[in-house]
Amino acid sequence: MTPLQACLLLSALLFAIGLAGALTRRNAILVLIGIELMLNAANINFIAFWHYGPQPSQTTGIMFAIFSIGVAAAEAAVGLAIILAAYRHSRTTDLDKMNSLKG
Amino acid sequence: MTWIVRNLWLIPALPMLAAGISALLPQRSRRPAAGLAISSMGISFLLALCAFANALHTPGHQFFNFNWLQFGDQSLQLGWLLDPLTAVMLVMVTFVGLLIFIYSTGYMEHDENFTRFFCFLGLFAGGMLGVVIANSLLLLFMCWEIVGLTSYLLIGFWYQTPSAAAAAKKAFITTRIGDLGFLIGMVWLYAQTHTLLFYNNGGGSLEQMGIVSIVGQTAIPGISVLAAIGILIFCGAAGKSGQVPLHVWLPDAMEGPTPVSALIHAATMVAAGVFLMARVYPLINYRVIEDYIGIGTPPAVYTPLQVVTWVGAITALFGATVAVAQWDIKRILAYSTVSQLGYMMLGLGVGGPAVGMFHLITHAFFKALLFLGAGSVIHGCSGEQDIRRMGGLRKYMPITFATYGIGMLALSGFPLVVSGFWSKDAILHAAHNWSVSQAPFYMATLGALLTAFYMTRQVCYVFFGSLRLPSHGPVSHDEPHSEDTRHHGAGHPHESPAVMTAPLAILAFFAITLGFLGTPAWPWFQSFLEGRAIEPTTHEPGLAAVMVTSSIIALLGIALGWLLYGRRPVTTCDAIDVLDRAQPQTFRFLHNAYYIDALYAATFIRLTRWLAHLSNFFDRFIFNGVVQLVSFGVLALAWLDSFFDNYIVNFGFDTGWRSISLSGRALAALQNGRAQAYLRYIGLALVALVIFLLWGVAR
Amino acid sequence: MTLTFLIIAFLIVAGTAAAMGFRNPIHCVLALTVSFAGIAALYLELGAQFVGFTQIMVYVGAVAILAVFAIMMTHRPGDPETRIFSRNAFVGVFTAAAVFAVIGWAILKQPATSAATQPASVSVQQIGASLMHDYVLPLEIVGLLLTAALIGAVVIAMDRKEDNAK
Amino acid sequence: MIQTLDQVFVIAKHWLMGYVPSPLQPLTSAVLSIIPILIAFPLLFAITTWLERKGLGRIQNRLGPNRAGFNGLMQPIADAIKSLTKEDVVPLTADHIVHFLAPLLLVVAAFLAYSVLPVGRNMVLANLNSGVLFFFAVGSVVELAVFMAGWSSRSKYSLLGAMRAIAQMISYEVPLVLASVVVIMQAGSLSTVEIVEQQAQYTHGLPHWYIFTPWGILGFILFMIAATAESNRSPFDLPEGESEIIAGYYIEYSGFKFALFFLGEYLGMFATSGIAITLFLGGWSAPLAALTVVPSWIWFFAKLLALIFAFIWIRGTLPRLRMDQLMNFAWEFILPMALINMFVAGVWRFMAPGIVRWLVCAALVLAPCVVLAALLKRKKKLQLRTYSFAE
Repeated sequence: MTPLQACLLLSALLFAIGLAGALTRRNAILVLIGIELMLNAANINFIAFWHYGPQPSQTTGIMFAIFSIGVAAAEAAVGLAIILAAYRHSRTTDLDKMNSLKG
Repeated sequence: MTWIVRNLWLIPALPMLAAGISALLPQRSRRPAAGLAISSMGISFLLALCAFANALHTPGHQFFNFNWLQFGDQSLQLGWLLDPLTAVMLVMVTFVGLLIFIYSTGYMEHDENFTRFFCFLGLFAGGMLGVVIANSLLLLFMCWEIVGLTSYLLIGFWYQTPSAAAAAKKAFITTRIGDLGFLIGMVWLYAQTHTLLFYNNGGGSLEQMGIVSIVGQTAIPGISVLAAIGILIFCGAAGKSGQVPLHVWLPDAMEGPTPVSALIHAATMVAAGVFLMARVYPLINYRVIEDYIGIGTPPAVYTPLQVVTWVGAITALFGATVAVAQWDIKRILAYSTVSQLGYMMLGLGVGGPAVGMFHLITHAFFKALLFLGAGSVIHGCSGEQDIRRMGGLRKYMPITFATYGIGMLALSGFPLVVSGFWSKDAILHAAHNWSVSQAPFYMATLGALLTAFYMTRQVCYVFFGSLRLPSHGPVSHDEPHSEDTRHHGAGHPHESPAVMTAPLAILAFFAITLGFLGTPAWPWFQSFLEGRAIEPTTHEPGLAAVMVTSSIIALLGIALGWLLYGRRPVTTCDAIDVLDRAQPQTFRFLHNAYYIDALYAATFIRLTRWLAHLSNFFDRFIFNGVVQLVSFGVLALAWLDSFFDNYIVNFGFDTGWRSISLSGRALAALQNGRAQAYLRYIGLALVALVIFLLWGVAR
Repeated sequence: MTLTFLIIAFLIVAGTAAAMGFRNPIHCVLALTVSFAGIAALYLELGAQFVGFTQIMVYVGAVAILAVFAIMMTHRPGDPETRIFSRNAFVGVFTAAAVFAVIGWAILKQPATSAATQPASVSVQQIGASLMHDYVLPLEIVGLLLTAALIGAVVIAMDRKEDNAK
Repeated sequence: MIQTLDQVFVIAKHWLMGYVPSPLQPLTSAVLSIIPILIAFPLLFAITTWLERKGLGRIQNRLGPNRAGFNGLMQPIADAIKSLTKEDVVPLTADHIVHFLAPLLLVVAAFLAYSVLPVGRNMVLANLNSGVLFFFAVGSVVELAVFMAGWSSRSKYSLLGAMRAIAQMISYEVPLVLASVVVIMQAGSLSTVEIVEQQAQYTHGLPHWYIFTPWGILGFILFMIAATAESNRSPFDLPEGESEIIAGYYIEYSGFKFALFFLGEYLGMFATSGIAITLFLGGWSAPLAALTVVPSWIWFFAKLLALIFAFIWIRGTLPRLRMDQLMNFAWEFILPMALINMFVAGVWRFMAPGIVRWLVCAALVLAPCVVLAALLKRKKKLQLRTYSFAE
């Protein structure tokens, strides 16, 4: 197994764990954190592909990672703000209790 | 290009700016408004002097053009121009305007719309100066319209009186008729030459390229395109400067305040028409065209000049005759203005722009002087305008009398002293030498005689004889601001304040001296305007004869007037006029200005009314009927349609909706409202997708 | 496949698992920071210094703190942390497992590509240069996005008077 | 001779390295560079505590510590012994692990920060080419430690203190970074070593320190203000305001952990001062070309002590701010000024050198400074603060 594959596997595992958390936790904030983890997994992929890729002298991978970190930061800020607003609306962050999104 | 040329636009811009500001001022802030207008006008005057100096030492056309609109490959250019013509007009307009502004602060001081008045005045001055400096027919036309608008506003300044409002409308519509011709001519010119600039380094419409591109084509047999355009533009000029048959608005325009009459309807605006013709002179003058294209010109080319000449001559005579039989002091002056404008057109036609412009300038001064004098008289007589009710005023208002007398002499062309003599003499001389016909000369001479006569008559009526002013007399109905002015002693007249008499004095000074700029012995003005040295024409044959004739004519007229009116002064208000006693019908005829208004009322206006009725009938019964019919049909269809809807379509739809909502409820069960459940679905879908893709890859 | 890599991988996975598994949300976040730090270390080991430090700064310095704040604002001492996992969570776990299986299979199925010819090294100057030249537009867009996110977050989380009223 | 004196530590290290076998060399070199830091700065910490107490005593017109040793010089040692021998009390309901980890994390982070500080010519532990970034990254870890400390010991005071501290640190971290960005713009590098190298040149006697430029001065001032707030020192010492919440987030700590917090605080202060020196005051370079004979590391520590003295003086002089004043100051004055300063630095970069450039930039710096100060001074009425989530 080459180092690249190792990195990819690691990121896949990270992604899976994050996904599992996002799918199973009841606390909305932790769900958000799971999503953050998934984003980080993607970042690991970028860096790994950049490092083991054909021309590491180019900065493409780095750029991808930096931008996605920035976007992730924005996403976290807005997400948490939304969660706070939702909490103020219905005094809970329990996703099972927040089920008004119903047809 | 010197500074002044580049910034010539400042001259009109300043008064306009002042107008704009004072439009925003509250109604009660009179002093700032007047101060703004006067100061801006003063600055413009100084600038105009700079421009004049510049034009003095650099003759020829200096212009500044810029792109205004860019459509497709061709662009519409505007610009301004500085040449002797512009320079002279600039100085004249700004100077007379300045004086009249100062004068009106005194004249209007009791009016509650003081601020509005000065706002309009400033706007007018701006527009007029714009007309003067324009280097593009389009720009000229815009300013031209601004001027027309302001004249409308100012004539109807006392819009409370219906007569004033009517007069304003009349003026606006009449000039509009002329402007229509102007507009058509302009468009045609643009279509032909693809430029509206006058001068553009040979590319302008008045220069070789423009002219050459037009000349030779004929619009309708006998008249070339050039001539047609010239005549059309002349329509605009005629409308503005009250040439027959579009003169009807000018006498009625006297409804406006007297300074307005002086400024707009004597000195500047009405002169705009003459100025326009002088500006586009190359278009209508065959000599210029000969210069441009060496061929002998077809006679059709200079039809416009002939038209101008004849119309001018007719107008001159007409105005003079009508003025003889008027009672209203301002109407007399108005008709004399009409006839003088006729003189200018005549001079322009027969003797080129220099002659016409010279008379224009001198006339501007002494006519403004006369109007302001009349205004001062009216002011002093607390709003009285009927000369039969005045008389013997020379005792009460000496300054006014003196200045007015000078103006009267100037207008009636008193030999050798006053400016009017020289300018009119130049016109007569040119008319005398005219190759086409002698008739204009004789008409002009007769006109001159009448001019002298009616001026004398007026002066005799107003200033001599005994005071016939009724104590707090029946104030003439058409002076609404008399309510304001009455309070200072109706009954016994009084001299006007210095702020009104000072401009009179200044104008009087110029009314005398200005003439010496253009004597045949020293034709400085002509040479300056033509841009080439003109040798003194004293030794020319016929000159002396003409000069003698005109002086004799003038003296004769004055003598006649004195004989009829001065010798046995009029004593009572209702004394019948001498001429009236002699020739009642003629007098009536003349008094009503040949019944031209009645004629128009009987023909054009009635026709228009009738057309309006006809179209109204059409609209009401025929078109409306059709519309009603259609609407009924539509209603019927709609009813049918609704029936169909309710009983056939809806049924089918209802069943459809029921089934759909059922299925929707079934699906809604899947949607339990928990975000994570949805996330799970997404995840499963992702898995399925990836498996599918990889399978595709694997195989 | 060095020792450091193994250590870091273990750190990351353990941290992540703990972050998703702990009962007390605060502990979750602390564990999360551990895994973030591990990821940063991984970046350093892969020669992406800049990204590594950015990772620490953004995630440990900002996101984690933010999450902690959010938790403390929404955490009520009253409610006991019973059933941290939502009902029918096994579906989620299964989904995650399936995703991992599929992706892992895909990774391992690929033929082993050759590693980098030369060791990767990108100086900060290069990064700055390419940020300012090739990637200036994305940079601007991200800046805009962050501004919008900032304002949006403030607006959403701001307490309104009517909320105070009740 | 001067060279050897300047490089004495480096030489010593290489001499020692000679004795270790090659496979172990990287590790030993690391250790050998770390150990001096681990010795030097705690020592400095000890001296500083004594200095501070004496200085404050002088300012508040009383004798400071004067019992232990000559003029209380032994006071730090006495304190150390006391805190080591005290009982380590942990609240019953506290979260033990976090409660234990917090001070360690704090101190470790503080020490990590030193690894990019060039304390002398060729005397830096790790010459990272994004050193400044590393410094701030590590600094942001401190907040986490503070939070852990505040949260883990279940106490209102400590929690409030932690909240305050974190809010304050986050608000002031932004201007801290922005204020240092100007230097990075000018130097075109994130590596601390290179920044110092660029400042260590002289034109007729005077060094190229960045503080000698308008934006440099402003940047330095802003940086120091932000640094004071970062290290929770008076007048920004709300998190541990003795009169309000006794010791802030580490109120529940005692004994050696308390000492560790103290150590961490001071180390953080030294670190920020050190980075300030590196960025603005030309690191280890001598203030005059003539003075380069003096070893570089002496210069560094001299500057460090000077800054520390400034800190002490400020603490003795200024009263404590109110919370809203603090926040307003951060968001309404320091942050805009930092941004403007960046702009000015750009202008400086692209204008031709000369007195004109200097004057223009000075004007550009001063005008907004005055305006913002005026804006900040206007009275805003205090209303009852409503904390939306404190129910």
